Amino acid sequence: MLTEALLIALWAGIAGIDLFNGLTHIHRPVVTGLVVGIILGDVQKGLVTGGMLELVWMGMAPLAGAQPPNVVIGGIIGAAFAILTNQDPSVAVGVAVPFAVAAQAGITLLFTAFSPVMHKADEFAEEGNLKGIAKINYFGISILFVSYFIVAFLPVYFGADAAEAMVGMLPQTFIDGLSLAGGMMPAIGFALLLKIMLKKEYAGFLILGFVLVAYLELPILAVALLGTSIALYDYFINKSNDQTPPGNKEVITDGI
Amino acid sequence: MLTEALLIALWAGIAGIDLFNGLTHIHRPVVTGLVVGIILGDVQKGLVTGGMLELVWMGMAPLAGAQPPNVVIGGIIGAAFAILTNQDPSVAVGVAVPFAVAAQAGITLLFTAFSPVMHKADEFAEEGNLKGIAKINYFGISILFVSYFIVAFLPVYFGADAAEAMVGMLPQTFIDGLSLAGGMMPAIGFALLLKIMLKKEYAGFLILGFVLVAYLELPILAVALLGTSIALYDYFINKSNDQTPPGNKEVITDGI
Amino acid sequence: MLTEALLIALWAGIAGIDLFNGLTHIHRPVVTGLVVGIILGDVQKGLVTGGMLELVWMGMAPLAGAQPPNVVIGGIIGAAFAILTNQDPSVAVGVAVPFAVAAQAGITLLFTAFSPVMHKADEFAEEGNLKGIAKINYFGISILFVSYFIVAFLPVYFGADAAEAMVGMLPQTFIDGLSLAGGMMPAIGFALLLKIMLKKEYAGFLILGFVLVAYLELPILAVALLGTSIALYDYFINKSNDQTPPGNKEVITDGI
Amino acid sequence: MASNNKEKDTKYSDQSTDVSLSKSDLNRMAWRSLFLQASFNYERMQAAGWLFSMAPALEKIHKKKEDLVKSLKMHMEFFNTHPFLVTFIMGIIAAMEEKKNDIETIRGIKVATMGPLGGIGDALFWLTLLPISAGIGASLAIEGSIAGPIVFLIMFNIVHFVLRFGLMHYGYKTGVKSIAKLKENTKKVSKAASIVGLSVVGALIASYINLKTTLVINAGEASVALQTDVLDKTMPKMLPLGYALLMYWLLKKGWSPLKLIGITVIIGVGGKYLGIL
Amino acid sequence: MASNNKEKDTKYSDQSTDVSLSKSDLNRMAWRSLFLQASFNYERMQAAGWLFSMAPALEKIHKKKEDLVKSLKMHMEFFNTHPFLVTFIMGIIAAMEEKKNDIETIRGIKVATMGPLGGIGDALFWLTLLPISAGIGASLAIEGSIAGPIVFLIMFNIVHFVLRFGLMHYGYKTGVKSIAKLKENTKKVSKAASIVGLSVVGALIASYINLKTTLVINAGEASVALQTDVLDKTMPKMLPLGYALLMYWLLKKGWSPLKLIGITVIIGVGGKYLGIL
Amino acid sequence: MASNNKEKDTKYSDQSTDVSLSKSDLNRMAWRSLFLQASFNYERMQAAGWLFSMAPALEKIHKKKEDLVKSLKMHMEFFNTHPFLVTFIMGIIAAMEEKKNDIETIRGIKVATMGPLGGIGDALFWLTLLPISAGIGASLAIEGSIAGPIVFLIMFNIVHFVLRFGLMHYGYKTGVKSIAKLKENTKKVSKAASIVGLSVVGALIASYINLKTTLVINAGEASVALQTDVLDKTMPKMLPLGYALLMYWLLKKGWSPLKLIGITVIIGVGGKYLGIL
Ligand SMILES: OC[C@H]1O[C@H](O)[C@@H](O)[C@@H](O)[C@@H]1O
Ligand SMILES: OC[C@H]1O[C@H](O)[C@@H](O)[C@@H](O)[C@@H]1O
Ligand SMILES: OC[C@H]1O[C@H](O)[C@@H](O)[C@@H](O)[C@@H]1O
Repeated sequence: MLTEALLIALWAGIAGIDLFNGLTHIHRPVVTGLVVGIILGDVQKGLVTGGMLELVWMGMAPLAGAQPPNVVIGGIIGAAFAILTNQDPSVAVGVAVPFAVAAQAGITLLFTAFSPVMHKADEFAEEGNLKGIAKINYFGISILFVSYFIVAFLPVYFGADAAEAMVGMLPQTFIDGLSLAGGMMPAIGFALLLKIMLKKEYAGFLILGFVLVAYLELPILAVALLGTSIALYDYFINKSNDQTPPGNKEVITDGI
Repeated sequence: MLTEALLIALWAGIAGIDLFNGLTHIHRPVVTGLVVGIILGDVQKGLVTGGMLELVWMGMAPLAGAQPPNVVIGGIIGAAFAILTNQDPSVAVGVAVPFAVAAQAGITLLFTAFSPVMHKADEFAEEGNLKGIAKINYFGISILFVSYFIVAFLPVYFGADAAEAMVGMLPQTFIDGLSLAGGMMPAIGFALLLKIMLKKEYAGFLILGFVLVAYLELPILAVALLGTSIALYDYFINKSNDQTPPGNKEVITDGI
Repeated sequence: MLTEALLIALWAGIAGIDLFNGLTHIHRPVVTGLVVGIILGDVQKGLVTGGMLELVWMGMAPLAGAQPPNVVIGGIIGAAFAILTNQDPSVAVGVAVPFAVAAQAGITLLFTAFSPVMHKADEFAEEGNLKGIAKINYFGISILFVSYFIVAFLPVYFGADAAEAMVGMLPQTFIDGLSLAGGMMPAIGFALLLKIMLKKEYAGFLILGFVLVAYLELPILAVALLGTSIALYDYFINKSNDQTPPGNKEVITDGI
Repeated sequence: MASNNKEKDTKYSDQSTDVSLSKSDLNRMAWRSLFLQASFNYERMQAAGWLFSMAPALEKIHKKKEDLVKSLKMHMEFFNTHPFLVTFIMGIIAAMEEKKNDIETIRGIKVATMGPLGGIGDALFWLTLLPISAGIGASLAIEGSIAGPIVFLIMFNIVHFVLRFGLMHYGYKTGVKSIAKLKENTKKVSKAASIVGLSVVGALIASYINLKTTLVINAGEASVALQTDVLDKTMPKMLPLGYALLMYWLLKKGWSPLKLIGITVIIGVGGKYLGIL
Repeated sequence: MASNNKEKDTKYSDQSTDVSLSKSDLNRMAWRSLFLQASFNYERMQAAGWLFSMAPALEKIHKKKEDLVKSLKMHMEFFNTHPFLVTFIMGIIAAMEEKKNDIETIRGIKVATMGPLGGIGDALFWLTLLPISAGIGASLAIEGSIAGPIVFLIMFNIVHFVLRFGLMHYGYKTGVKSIAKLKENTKKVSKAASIVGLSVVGALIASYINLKTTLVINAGEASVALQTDVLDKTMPKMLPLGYALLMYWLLKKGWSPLKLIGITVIIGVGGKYLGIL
Repeated sequence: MASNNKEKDTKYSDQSTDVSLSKSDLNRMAWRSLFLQASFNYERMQAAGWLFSMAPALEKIHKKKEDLVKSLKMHMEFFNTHPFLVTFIMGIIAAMEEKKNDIETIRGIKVATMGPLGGIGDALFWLTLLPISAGIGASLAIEGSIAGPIVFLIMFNIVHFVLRFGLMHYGYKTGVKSIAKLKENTKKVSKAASIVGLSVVGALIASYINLKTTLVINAGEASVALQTDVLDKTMPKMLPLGYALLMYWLLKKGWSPLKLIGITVIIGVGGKYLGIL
């Protein structure tokens, strides 16, 4: 069992990287089913279970950092469980989902934990050290690999029941809270952007964009189009004005 | 009965003032029920009826001068009737509502009748006479008191049946018409504002605000936010321009 | 039968003109029913059938060149068929509609075929030849007359069955395709307008109008109001600026 | 020249800014604000009550009679907002008066803030605080407990009075802090205030004038409801806009607001009798 | 220099404004407006009929051949509005021609008004007046009464002709009154007209071009409808916009409108056969 | 003076534009873009991966260390877009760097494009391409055919890689073509970019921050849900806006992003435990 568990964990590591990098989508259940089937020696069952898990995850999309139940762990545990316990593929889904949810919470923690590393990246930038930046990215990938490796290894090696008991120890509210925090996180990124970009002169446009989405539920693209239409107006129509006395321009930049 | 009727009328006068002034909300049925109960000697019944009438009126909000059935008269007549005729509190509601609707129509008339007094207020303003302004407000409150006093006194003293007959003489269409007129009245206030504020230069923004609400059903706050965003643009970004030749500014004010 | 068929065809020609010109609405089924009834000697039946066909066509409106099943041909064939075959008026509808749909496809072809004539009109304009322009319009009307004349004559003279067989030869997909092309045609007109009006300076407003309708589904009137509000802002508020140094104006027109 | 006259009209002649309102001045104003709607009416709504509440400040600030009169006249103009949040506006406006801002700017800020605060206040108090506190009170009362009305009054009024007084002071501080800057640039600020103010008036017209026609034309099988089939499809709220513009036009032609109020009553009642409104 | 040439192009060389259109001129134009759609076609829609209706005015106003030609060319450009309300635009434009406004300004006003009046007219006449009058007529006719068609025609045409003639005169008067001012400031007015005009064109593109794909990709259990699942979620009306811009680009590349019409027919019929449109 | 310093900060000191990126440079960047999310985190999202992908270009373009550092610092700022379409932005930005555009302008374009491309990409790939190809693959796999995963991977990745590489070259070409013009007029362009950029940030705040309160106040018979009954009626998305502004304010007060991330985790978990979020 150790060999199989190690092979499956290896695949989980690779697939876990592919979920965020490469994105060749070898990480999808439909592929993972085949791979796990080969490893565990039941290609047919692997294919069928992978196909069914694929349908379950279809449409759970990773939009703007929001995380659906982890598709990599879900696919791997589901397929492995179906083959090892010789259960009906549809039962596999029930086992796969709690692991996938827990893994998703883990990813939130990972994305949180990786934030401090950015300050190292800032230092490298300050030094013009591009190698350093590269290393940070390689490091990120290694972390991803190791995390997925471990998370996939344990339940396969120790059996789903034992693993499930472990997962069960994490309170659901805690997991939900992490996922909620994940949904709030983009606020920090936007605040960083604002710190750089926001000047009194342009604050009106921040309001504009907000109102258009909050009240009128426009998609971002429509807001960008409207912003462009104002920018064009400002660029071309007010053109003559700003070109006049060069002294005045300073006033704009110095701002009030 | 006279004493009780007078006491209840007194309370109605006070509560009637509180409905528009003070707004401590002693005028709500849940309080009125207790007070009427004390006056008529059945605190329990008063409390229960008041509580039930409170639930009936909950959510009928006085927004922008629009008048729901009058909560003061409704609460008082309802509670008094329940105790005096020893009826089930839920029956009290049926009696209270027609009086409350009629009282609401009366309020519309009162708000109409009080408009001419504003011209006296203009005169006081012209003279810098702040005492005069104060007197007008005290006068307004007195009128409120007297009106509520009478409207509450009659049905309690003469009995609900007799009073209802009187109310019944007012045609429903007339009452509805008054309430409809009440809904149209804000037009006059807005027209007065426009007379002062509207200049050709800004007419576009009047249109803007109208279109945003009429077609897109935005709340006022959203319109104010969008207006602010335009004002900020205008203030900061067009800034340099308007500061240039002082001669030009006159053009703006003299306007075409 | 020839006389009757000719008279009916004559009426169809007149009504066909009225559908687009004059618009006195003598072309509606309620009038056509009477006329066909007189021609075929059964005024009662004509009136009743016309009335019923009127109700069928009510609400199929000719908006922006989009064509509902042709009301002229529908009304005439329906009324004539009801009287000639002595069928119940409601059966007439079933016969009338396929002819009306085919006629509508024919109208799309006619509007397509008439486009080249506009280049003759351009030549006349270039020569200042207003008589020429008039002739083109008379020619257009004649074409309308002749087309309707023929399309109405055939089924009445040869009988609905024979005519229907002819119509049946046109594949439905082809007719649908023509109607679809009709819906796309306004793009060409708008492109011609853009060729004349679009300058980089104003492209933002094209985007604005598009976004307001595409995403917010505003009616054209609301867009025009918003456009007006911007134009007023631009006209009055930016006024002083553009009046300043005359040299700058050239910059605007020469554009980037 | 017209513009010069106008400029004079909108500026206080005494531009000294040495008066400062004290805490107790602000508290007096907050108490008086309880009477905001004492003389509520359809022509000016809360104007006279607003002026009554502002009186302590205005009296102290404008020592020249001429300026006081200018100020009183402006504050007697149409005003309407939420009766609790009003003190926030009062605080700001008091600070602006103190700093002798241009009258047009003051009016602009009044109009620009009254609409949104009205809407917010209605949501917060009439639709939130009231149902919550009255709900608790009523459920106790229905069980016959005298705690019902008492709990209700305490809950409601703690929020009420903390806000009423707190916002007065907060508004004044905000005003003092941000008004000094505004004054430097009077023209531009009053332009900005006009932009927001008139947008808000346009929005108020579409939000708060209730006028719909119930006219339905029945024609044989067809029936056309003027409001839903025609107006709502081309220009919803056309009647409120039309009526506001009619009032505006009549005002400009010299009709008195009183006459307009009378006409409105007649139209309302008449329209109901004719069944078209 | 380019700008100078352009300026010449858009200005009438004879700037005299002594011609005044008489009532009977306007009436002749109103009669002719009955032929607005005589030569309706997909390239210019009502342009030739519009020019035919304007002819009496243009002939009288432009005595210089050069100016007449300039004017006729502009009036042969794409035009489409409601066939009843059109006379209002005619009146205004006639007044503008009379006052020798800049050609660009005239075009801007034409485009800015034709869209909204089209929409309003469709709502008022096709969706209101017609169902009402025809409803009454039909209900009488169904009972066998000859009054049906007669009542219908009288009702409908009283409104029709009163508006058609009335709006012509009203539009002209409005034009004369408000146009004198506009002319002083040609550049600014034509800029304003362009702003409204192009906003309206953008709106027309999204409103009046009907193009949707019916393409549905079925993939095992999944099925993705291109229009509703993708386009409508990112950019509704993307196909109409794309098609209009394609036509614009081809026009600029020198393709003739005729060719574009032919292509449109082919795409429409082809798309139906392939089942993708 | 402040403005002079600032100007220096946002301009590259070496303004030479003689470097041109080769096809193979662009291809290297496209390969590297596969690692866009290698160090994904909540503080900067894809920033470090973005910088890693841009490195070949930046290294070649900025020969002065001082300029390279300026550039790297800017490219380490917050960034997030769709991981396939990102190469289009990369191409454009590479061209802008090559032409030594102002840093503020480059940032403006980055921010203005990342939001819309994020939304479009999510719709095209996660909601369209993936379900189609995976749907086909899954239906084959369920029948036990090994063709399932193979067909899926081929279908998906042909589109994926053609776009990833194609858009890199297309973006670069577009950038080179249209950037020369932009540079002449730096101030105006960076103003235009700020307008679009900040509108997009406002939109992102309302779109992508998920924060709702589940607080429901039950008061006897009445029950008020804070989110749906109050916030959604006055200002939907008020919590996301408030939270973003709070973060902004704390950043300005000198708090580190890390601290903010920690606080966010605490609020999220705490809010869940208290049942108010
Ligand atoms: O929404 C844009 C983008 O945001 C994040 O980077 C991830 O969630 C991606 O999957 C997504 O495409
Ligand atoms: O809408 C603002 C305000 O308008 C009027 O003054 C009254 O109806 C108040 O109850 C309301 O709060
Ligand atoms: O929509 C405006 C107008 O467009 C075309 O000219 C025809 O369809 C008319 O019936 C319609 O009124």
